[in-house]
Amino acid sequence: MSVFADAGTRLLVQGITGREGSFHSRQMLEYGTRIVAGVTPGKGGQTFEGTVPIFNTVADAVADTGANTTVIYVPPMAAAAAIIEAADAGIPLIICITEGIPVMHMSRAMPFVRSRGVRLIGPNCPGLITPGTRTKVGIIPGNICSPGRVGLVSRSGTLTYEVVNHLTRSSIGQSTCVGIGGDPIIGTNFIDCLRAFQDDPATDAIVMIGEIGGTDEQSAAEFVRASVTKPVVGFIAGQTAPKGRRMGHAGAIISGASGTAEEKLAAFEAAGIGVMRRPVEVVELLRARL
Amino acid sequence: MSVFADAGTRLLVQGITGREGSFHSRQMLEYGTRIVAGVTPGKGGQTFEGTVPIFNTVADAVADTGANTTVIYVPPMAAAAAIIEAADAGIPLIICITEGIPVMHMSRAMPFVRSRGVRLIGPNCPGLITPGTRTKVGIIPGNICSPGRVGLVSRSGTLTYEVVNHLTRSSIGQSTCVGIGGDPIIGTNFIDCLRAFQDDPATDAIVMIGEIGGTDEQSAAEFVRASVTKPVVGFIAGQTAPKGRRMGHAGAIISGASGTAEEKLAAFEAAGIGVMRRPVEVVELLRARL
Amino acid sequence: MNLHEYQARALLKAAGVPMLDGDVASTPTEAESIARRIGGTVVIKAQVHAGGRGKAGGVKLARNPSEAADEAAQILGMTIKGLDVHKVLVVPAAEIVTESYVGLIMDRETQRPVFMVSSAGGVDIEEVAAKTPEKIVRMPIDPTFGLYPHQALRLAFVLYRDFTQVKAAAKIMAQLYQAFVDNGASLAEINPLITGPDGRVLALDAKIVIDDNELFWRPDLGVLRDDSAELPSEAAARRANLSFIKLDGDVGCVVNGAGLAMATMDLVKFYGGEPANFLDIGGSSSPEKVIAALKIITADPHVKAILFNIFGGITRTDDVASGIVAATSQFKVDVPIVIRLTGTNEAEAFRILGGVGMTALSDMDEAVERVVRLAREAA
Amino acid sequence: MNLHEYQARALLKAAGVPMLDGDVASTPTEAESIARRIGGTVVIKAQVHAGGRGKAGGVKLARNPSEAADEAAQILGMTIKGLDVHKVLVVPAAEIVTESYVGLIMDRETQRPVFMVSSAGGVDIEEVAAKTPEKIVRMPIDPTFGLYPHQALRLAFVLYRDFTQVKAAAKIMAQLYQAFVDNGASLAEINPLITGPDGRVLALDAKIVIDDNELFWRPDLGVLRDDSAELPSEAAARRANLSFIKLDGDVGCVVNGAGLAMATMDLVKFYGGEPANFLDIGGSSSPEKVIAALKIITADPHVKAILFNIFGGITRTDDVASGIVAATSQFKVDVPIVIRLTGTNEAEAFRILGGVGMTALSDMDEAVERVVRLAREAA
Repeated sequence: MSVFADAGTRLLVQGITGREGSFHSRQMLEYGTRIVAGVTPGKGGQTFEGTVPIFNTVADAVADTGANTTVIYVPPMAAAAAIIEAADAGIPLIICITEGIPVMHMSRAMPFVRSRGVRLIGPNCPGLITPGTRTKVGIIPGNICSPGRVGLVSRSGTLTYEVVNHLTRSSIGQSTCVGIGGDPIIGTNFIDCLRAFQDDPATDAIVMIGEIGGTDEQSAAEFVRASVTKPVVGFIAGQTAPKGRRMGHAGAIISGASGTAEEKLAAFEAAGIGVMRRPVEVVELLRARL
Repeated sequence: MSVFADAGTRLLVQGITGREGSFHSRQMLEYGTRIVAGVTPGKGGQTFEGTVPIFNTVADAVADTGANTTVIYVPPMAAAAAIIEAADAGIPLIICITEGIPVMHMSRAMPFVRSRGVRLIGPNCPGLITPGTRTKVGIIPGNICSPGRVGLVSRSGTLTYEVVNHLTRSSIGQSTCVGIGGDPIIGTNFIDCLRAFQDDPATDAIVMIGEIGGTDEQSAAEFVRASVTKPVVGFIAGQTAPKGRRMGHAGAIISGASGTAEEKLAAFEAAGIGVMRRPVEVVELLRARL
Repeated sequence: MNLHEYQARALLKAAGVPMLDGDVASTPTEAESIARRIGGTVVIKAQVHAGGRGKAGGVKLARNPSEAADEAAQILGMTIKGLDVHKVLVVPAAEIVTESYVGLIMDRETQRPVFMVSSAGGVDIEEVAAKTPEKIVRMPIDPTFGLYPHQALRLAFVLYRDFTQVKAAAKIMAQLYQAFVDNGASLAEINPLITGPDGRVLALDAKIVIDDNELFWRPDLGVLRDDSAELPSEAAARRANLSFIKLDGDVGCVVNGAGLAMATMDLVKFYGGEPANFLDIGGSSSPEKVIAALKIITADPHVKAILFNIFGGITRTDDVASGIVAATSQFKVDVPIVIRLTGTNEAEAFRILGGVGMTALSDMDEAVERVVRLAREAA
Repeated sequence: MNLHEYQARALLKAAGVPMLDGDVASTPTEAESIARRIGGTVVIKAQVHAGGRGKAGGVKLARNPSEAADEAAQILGMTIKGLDVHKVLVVPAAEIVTESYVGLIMDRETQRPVFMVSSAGGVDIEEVAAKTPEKIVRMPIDPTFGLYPHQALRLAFVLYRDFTQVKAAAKIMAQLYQAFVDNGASLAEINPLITGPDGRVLALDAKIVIDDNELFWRPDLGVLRDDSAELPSEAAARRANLSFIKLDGDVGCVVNGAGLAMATMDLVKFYGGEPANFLDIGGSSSPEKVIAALKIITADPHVKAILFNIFGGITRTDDVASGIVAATSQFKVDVPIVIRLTGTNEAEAFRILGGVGMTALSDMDEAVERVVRLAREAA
């Protein structure tokens, strides 16, 4: 078992013939992911790597292959439209890797996504991976993951890999790792993932990795206090960042009194979440709780 | 009992100080309708007829008076916006009398109305009346109605009065009369009303008045056949209208093979609906079925 | 309101839809000079609100400017389906490789604009719809979100396989949708959408119908109305805000509400008469409207008797009574008038009519029976 | 991207927002001639990306053109919060009866634009928000439907009682919303929105922040960027598509991903060091980006040691390795470099580095400890 992606995942790749799309599609195939279709308008009828059929539209791909999950690698200016196309075609799970999508585009896309009742993960996220079923959707390096019973959710990309790497090296496997992305507007938040992990019988403990800016970690901590019975450990990046400066992506900005690392860490502690001061500490904190 | 409007109706009038709005508000008050508020932007703080408080916005009116139904008399170019304002303020029942609203406006307003889960009756309709509780919302003349157990639903305005008049003069009272309007895009259709009358313990029989154009009457006949156990009698206006000409409002146009009076009457007969050839026949057809 | 082809072309061109150069002419000389400017073979097309112009001889090829003048002279004198041709469109003759149909209608059922596209274009699309409906792909568009790029692309893939043509067609879909929305259309179509020998995708003919309700606040569209394309009585009625349709009978009808007006016509037939018109004075009617209605009906020499059938709701019957009194004092009405009034302010209405010695009935069947008898007696 | 007041004014003016006449000047002479054209008393306002200009002496009254030249000369020589003033805005001095605040932000929580209006305008709105939050009315707008007239009216009624002013303010709300959407803003505000003695409603000062992600396809907005308002190193980083922030420490950091970059800074501090910068080379990085990053960091004389911390996902570690090799062959790096690489294509990356005699670590803590030690040794 796992959350969001598993052995039943029939994956479509939007932008499969682009530079990023083709590179990571090969990686996903190598890892074991069942990619059933690709979409690149104008290249319908061709195949990717000799095995994956390419379609002109998502609707065609879904009709022909029964794809039930899609991952998006198209360029920023077309990415929100790609999300909408996938939602319109009724794909219940959309993972958008693309970075740099205008926030206004996402603000317009989200009401459409919600109106179709589908789940979007991202954008500007590394996707997810379920090592137990060799199902990788996105760009999380498969070789750093191992099957197990710890669920991981993170706003960050590479910081996630760092933490997962520590887990794997310490023989603590993962049920599913989910990167939710750090953009101002994202489809799936901490609470959505915490709820899924809490309900997942294959997950025994949860790691959440947040950062400065916004109030999502505080809300998530409150949700943990109220509704999560499994042990949770957490990390907040940006503890030493200077206030009022924007750090890399829009998520990492401290505006006013809200969203500092201190606040978030205090919320974690109040909710009984084990606080990691360094990424490596994830191992001992989890060991103490499992 | 009755449908949509009854003793619990707390009515708001949008456009209460306009020519039509003020005339019909007086008529509604005289009939006995509980008008709790009016809205005319810029006239907030004044009162109508010395008793009804006027507000600048629907939200203010709802907050202050608990209005649960609204009737709209504002000019065509502002009417769709008035519908949206009412839906946004959470009023669960909106009746729009205004005629001449651009169809594109309605096409844009309907998704908003549906997103708020509220019921719109109209536009371009005479509204509704429940004689048993002296509740009139709209412009149906109260003096032609009488309390009783026949429900009436109609696409037409004045033709409805004609039929109701015959009923009253023959001592056949009405539970509720609803005019749904003849515009291409309307909020509540025949089936919605048939379902409500079927479920209403105070209604024993149903009169439906349709006209040429479209396929609503055919769908309604199918619904009657499948789901209505109470007796239904029906009329179709435009039996002698020349084909291909538009008759008065957009509803009354015969496009292609669909929507002729013959087709509709055949559908009525197939569904066991008693067919009136003249308005006056409503009386004997109902008497035979009650 | 129907637009002429040349008007629809102008709106689509403003939206960016690619089409052949061309212009409208009211005289053979104008047609000649347009043909000279264009060069080569041109097509002269009658601008009338009627289908089947080609079959009626309203569309002709001209190989040079002088032929263009001759053909234009011919067509400008024609009457097609009862409508005089006042203008012709002159466009280059196109070499056509493929013909498709692209249309957008405001659909009652889905309550939204619906695209209809078919690679079987160029002919009567209604025939295609009737005989081979599977050749038409329909796609409703939620006006809240507008036409999404992937929707335009899907529609374009219905028509073409070549990706350059697909992209061109998708762009045209977006432009057509924008023109439809921006102009408050109830129908906008390109038929045919062609590809030529060079592979370019072009709109060859365009049709747009504007929702009449838009015109109130869109004077820029209102000026496109061609009064000469209507019967004078129907144009006069429209200007007076009356819904009026001329019919062939002898019983003039003035009714409030379209449903009651149709039911009245049905009842005239039922009692053996023939209605001379459909006339709906609308909901909120003033005495002026009644005067205008009486003028229009009495102008028809076939009318032998006139029926007023007014059931007051939003219409105040006293306004109608005042209108009747004012009209009959302003001009002489030579045929008998039967008045049926009931509903809002009816007591006042009866008082007003009584003041000038007129009477009114309350029952519709009684009134219709009487007016049919009076018309028959006068015939 | 922050816009200057004069740029924000131009965008709002284009959207129709009424405001006082005015223009921007780069020299005292220009300021003088603008003041002459305007006539009467004017306000000279420093155009810098910093709040509290007034308190810093960057906003002055001038009663005539010659005073305007003097004040402009003064202000054009100022440095406000570390930023040189290169331009001043010259506007008429307004007589103010009421001052309100109207702002629009793209809100994370509701995922939509949110209006904030308050009749307590003209002062620091953040202070109002903190001390008397009930004085700010917030209204989220669904961008699917846009700003509805009744929403604009409700916001306007928060500010005014006079219906003429309410209507004027509602129109301004709609114009502000349109400017916000059309320009891909993440913030747009008018502060203060004033009424003058004649009752007119006017925008007196404007602020707009554009979402950086919009700039890629909006060159018209991109040209509004004022490079002189940034540190040279930050401007260079931006042109190389790097997220870079200059800090005060001595450990240069090159990291992929904002989260890992912040965690790296945190770890540098944890081990007793001080980061010299935040630098995220982004997801899909090329060797060119690495070269640019190294150039920017080595230009800082305070940097005593450099840490690369790369965890490959979408970033290919071999690209980074190639970039390090290319950079160090192009120019001499005088400080020690500690490289930590792991993830995508790491074997190839180690091979590339090994080819030029460089080594890399796999463990982050180990790498950070080492770079901190090296920096301390060099200090």
